[in-house]
Amino acid sequence: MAATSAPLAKTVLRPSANAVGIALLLVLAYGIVPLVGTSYLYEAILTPFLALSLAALGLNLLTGYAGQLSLGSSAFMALGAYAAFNLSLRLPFLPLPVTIVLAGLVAATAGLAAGLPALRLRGFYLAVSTLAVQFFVGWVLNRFAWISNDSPSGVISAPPLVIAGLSFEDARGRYLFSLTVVALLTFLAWRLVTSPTGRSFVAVRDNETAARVIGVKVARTKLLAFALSSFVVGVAGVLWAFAYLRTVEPAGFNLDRSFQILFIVIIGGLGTLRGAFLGAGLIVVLPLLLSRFGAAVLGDGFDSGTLEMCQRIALGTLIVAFLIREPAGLAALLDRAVRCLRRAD
Amino acid sequence: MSPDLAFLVEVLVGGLLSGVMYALVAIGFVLIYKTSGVLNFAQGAMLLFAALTFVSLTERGVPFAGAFVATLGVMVLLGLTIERAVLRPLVNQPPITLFMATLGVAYVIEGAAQLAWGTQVHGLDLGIDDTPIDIAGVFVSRFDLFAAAVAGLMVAVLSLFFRYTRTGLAFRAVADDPLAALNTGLRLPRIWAAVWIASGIVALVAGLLWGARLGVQFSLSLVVLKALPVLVLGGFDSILGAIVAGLIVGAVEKLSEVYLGPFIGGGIEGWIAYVAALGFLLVRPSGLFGVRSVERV
Amino acid sequence: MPTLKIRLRSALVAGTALLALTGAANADEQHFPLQSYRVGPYAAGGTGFFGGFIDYLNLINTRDGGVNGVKLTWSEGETQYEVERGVEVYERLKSRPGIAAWNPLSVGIAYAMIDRITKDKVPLITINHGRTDSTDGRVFPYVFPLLLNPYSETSGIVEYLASREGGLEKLKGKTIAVLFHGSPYGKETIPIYELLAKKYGFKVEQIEVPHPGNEQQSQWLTIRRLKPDYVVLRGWGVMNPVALKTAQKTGFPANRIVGNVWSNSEEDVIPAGEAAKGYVAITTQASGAEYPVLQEVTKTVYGAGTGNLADRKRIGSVYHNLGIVNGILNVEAVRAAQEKFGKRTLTGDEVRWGFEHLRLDEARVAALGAKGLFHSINVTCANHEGEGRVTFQQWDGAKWSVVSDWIAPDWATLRPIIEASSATYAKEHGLTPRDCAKEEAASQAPAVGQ
Amino acid sequence: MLAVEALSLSFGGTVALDRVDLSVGVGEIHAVIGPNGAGKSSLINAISGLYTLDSGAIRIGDDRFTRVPTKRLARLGVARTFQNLALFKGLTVLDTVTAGLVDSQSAGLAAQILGLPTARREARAQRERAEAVIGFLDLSDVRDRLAGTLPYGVQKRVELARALVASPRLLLLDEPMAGMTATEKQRMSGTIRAARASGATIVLIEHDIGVVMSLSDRITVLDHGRRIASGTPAEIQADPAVIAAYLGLAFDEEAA
Repeated sequence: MAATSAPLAKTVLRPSANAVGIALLLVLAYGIVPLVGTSYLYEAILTPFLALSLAALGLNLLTGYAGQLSLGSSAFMALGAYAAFNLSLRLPFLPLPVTIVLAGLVAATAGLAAGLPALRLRGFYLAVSTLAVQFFVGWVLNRFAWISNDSPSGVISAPPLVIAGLSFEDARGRYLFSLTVVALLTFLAWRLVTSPTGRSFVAVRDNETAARVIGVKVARTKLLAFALSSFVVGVAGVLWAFAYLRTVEPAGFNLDRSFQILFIVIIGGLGTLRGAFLGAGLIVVLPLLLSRFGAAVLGDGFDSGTLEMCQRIALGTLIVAFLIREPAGLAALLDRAVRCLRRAD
Repeated sequence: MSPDLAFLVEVLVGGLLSGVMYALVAIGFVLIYKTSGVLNFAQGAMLLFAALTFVSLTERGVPFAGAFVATLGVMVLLGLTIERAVLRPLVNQPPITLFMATLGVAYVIEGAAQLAWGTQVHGLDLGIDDTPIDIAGVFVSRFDLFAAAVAGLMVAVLSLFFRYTRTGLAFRAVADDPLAALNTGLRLPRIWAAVWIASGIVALVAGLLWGARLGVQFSLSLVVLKALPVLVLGGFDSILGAIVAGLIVGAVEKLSEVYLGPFIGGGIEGWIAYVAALGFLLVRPSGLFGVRSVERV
Repeated sequence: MPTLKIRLRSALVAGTALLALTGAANADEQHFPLQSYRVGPYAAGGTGFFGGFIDYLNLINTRDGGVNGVKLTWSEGETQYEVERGVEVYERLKSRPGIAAWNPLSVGIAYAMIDRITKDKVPLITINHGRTDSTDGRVFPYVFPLLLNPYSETSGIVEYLASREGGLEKLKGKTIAVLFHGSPYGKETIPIYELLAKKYGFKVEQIEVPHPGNEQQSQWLTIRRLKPDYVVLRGWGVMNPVALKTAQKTGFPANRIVGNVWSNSEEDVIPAGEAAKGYVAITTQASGAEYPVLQEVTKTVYGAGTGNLADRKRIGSVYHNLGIVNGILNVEAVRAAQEKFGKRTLTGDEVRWGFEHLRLDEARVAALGAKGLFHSINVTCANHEGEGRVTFQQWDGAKWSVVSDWIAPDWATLRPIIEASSATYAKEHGLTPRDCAKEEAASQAPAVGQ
Repeated sequence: MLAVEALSLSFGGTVALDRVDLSVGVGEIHAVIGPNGAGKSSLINAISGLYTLDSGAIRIGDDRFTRVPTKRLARLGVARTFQNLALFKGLTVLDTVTAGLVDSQSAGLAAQILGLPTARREARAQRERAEAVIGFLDLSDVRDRLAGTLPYGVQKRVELARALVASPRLLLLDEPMAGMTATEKQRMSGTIRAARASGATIVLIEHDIGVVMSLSDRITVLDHGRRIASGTPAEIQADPAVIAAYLGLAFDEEAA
């Protein structure tokens, strides 16, 4: 797609400052949160936040970096989740990390197939073809009962999270488990986007013709973006199913979920890694804040239905506002804020 | 006719008539895409909004004609607002950005529609008796025939409009070459506004017909998903393409569900139209009526 | 703070705000956290059901001053019928004191909660829906698919069709088409229809409608070719009115279409207009506002302006009455548990005991003002469904009217399938089924320390 | 080095190029000139395989094509710039120029991500080469800026740097000096000569006749899709057909 979504937001921080920031975040996430967190914090906020961040990170590789719009991300989450479920069910001797990697590979393979139309189609046509993937995967999960182990209701429940005898079954454990997976994949994604391959992604996004002329293998690059993105999104699906909800039904991976992930990417910032986290934070926390706020301020007169409608409107408005005012999303806002602070020093 | 043949004809006719309904939604997309290059995902939400407004007004005792005119007014206002508040500031942005903005707009409209009119499910009776007509053993739906007639009328009005009115001609000029049109002194914003109004009206007509079929409720906005394969097949910029592709998609969908479904499992309608349209596109990248565009560098 | 809203609500309930606000802190309270959905595609069902539930709790508080003096309170969290929002609400509200039971009215949310409520030892009520094998209380001690599970529903529908034909043996040679929603929910009863078809000698054709179901031309043409005697609608949301409309279009009479429990509300037929006239659907609770309990709700609750439904016309609608019945069942379970454990705030586990001893015979149902609203229930340790009877209502274009007796599904045929399924679950999760006889004997002994 | 044989090209009935011949020897700076719409850019685009030919053939080095495979251009030693900038606006100048080396990239994806020694060595070498070209084109000051945010003239130089970094045998430049001041043009001419000195054959589209005359070894003149002349600067200056075409152009431009 010749269309470009947003320039790669440039890091304004010095690398050292960046490193310090990341180290602080990791200390907070690993050192402080587990000491003070409540079950509600882990189960209702942090774990879904991590899973959605990872899904958005995956989509961002494809849409933000390589410029290929996908409206079917949740299909790959579903594939990851169901693949992991089947692997753990049918090959119970596999250690959990192996299961997760294999599940990611299943999603990646499907992503590769879904990426094939990208070699001929662009823009909206491609976006619509990813919708086809969304519906097709939904149908397949529903069609073949063995995928959900012939469960009459089609709902599967996740196996216990145990690695080498170490159990991550309680709320904090599942948070730490998700955190580790997300941190690891984010690191790898960072290596990717700063590598020559990542450069090729952006080249294809910003000017496909010029990219082809200088020798970027455009077809290969697009397929690679689809596969890598789907891998990450697939693993996010595993987290969603195994660490967060612990039961999964195909309906949970519908078009709305795909849009939700896309919105996270747009709001957070296309083509930035931290955008995925900022966007997911907003999408997960905003509804909770709004509903608390609405209940506190307006009390009884403000029923939950009205509130949800307002939230829908607020979310839509945010999308439009970001696209108009700050296409680089929250990530750019954050950069600007940091810059202001530094200037104030 | 042998029973099997009669059945085949019936499936085919049913499919073609469903296709008209898809085309009706698709036309709204085409109008906007043709002039401003935006794939307006909010078309479904506009449809819901129109139908919900209309039905809520009639339920409050407003007569049909009054409700229709009032809703028309609301749709005009809505179209203008979207154009002014969302698309004007985003002019010259890549098409994908505009598309994503319309996703946001869809959310806003859906929320606003239900905030204003509630989440109740409504019935919508256009006063058309829908008992089937029996033609040589083949049942044909009166309502679908009516819908087809409305769709035909709308296409006729639109083409007359484009052919014979000043705005219509300007509209076509913009569709052919926005830059050139700008140079010859046409005022693009005015045309865009006109186009959004037109698509609001199309949304109203489609919303009423679909609303009568499904009931007026949240899932009405999902009909866009039926229109997308039509657009892929017919091209995003051709009204004729939308009609023809609608017919093809409707027929393919029904025929494959009835004749293919038993072999690979039922319920394939959700994706078969997409796959068929994309398959066609891979073979013929310019679509049904599209012209092969030349890449400018 | 969300509690403000609840406080305000209970204030209104008590009639005088000050009194309640000061009094609420000390009195015994039993709390019902509600994962309601008042927006989104299924809002109509949510507003009706949770409205009815809240109305009934309100009635008990206003009329009786609670259950034996124990006030009933509730708090709402909006889920939009989405699983993850349901989980969020669960995590947010689960630490409220004195939680009696959870009532999500959503299969997906219910599934996601099974592990959690079992760990937290609070009952999960899935009236008319939920996981079929949770009927087996030996494996699912905290889950209660009260009145009707999907299998019983299937059997109930077949029994009803038999009664229309003049007996089960008359089903032989008949053809029944089942139009099901293309989702795990829709597919769940496929094997049961196959089983009953074999047992009674009728032919069954099961046809899938892809989600959301806004296009059904091909399915109904297939039906037209099959010429079935009946069509069973196992629908969902917009699929129901579209089915009725398309049936009319293809010349299939509405009075030969029978809807299941998710296809039985006003919202399912009103959009279909004329096409729905004559359509019949199963229900566990009759609709209409003429039952004494509904009269009281109208008078006491709506009369005081504290009714939950925005539109009073919906009093007595299918979902509202389901909510009322759900309220009766929850309240009576609390009452039953109070008999044993004392008239105070009970723990979730104690309320569970109440549900397992929820026995409302026809006389008791009548005493509760619900004669004809629903039939009876008899929940035991092993049977968490409770032998709910079903009835069938016909839509006349404006309202539902009951057109059948109270029909008992063929539980004996279904029980082995349910037990096989729950045994698999127990094995997968390393559970040992409870020994109900032993527990019953133990619970006959006076409770210690009360 | 490059030979275009009887190349014809049309877009939906409009003839863009009509049996055009062009022959460029090794190490030559060959200018293609002509009025607007003469088909100069179309010729370059056809040579780089962006357009499908109606007829004719293109020879690059020893290979002869009826459609040049764009994705093999870099492998063939061909690099180009575009008339309307075709930069990667989301990459920094350094990344953009480094991207010009993508064709010779050998370390695989895993090696890149895991930072294996082969990948690290290669990345260092690429970076050094890119830095050298950036220095050569005087872009060091903007090295870490996003290419899309720079002034037009600088962007032109970035694009040239991206083309030069892979040391191409054949360099196609489509109006590299458009929008530049006289001083900038002077420097650009020097850069182009230096590129030739390092072994590149150059095809150049340029409007500034003065620059063309002083820079080129040979000139081909197009008008309305036909070649009307070809020869050394001196020959071209004396060619009556060229004079006629350019008089017409001057007249057009005054009218416009």
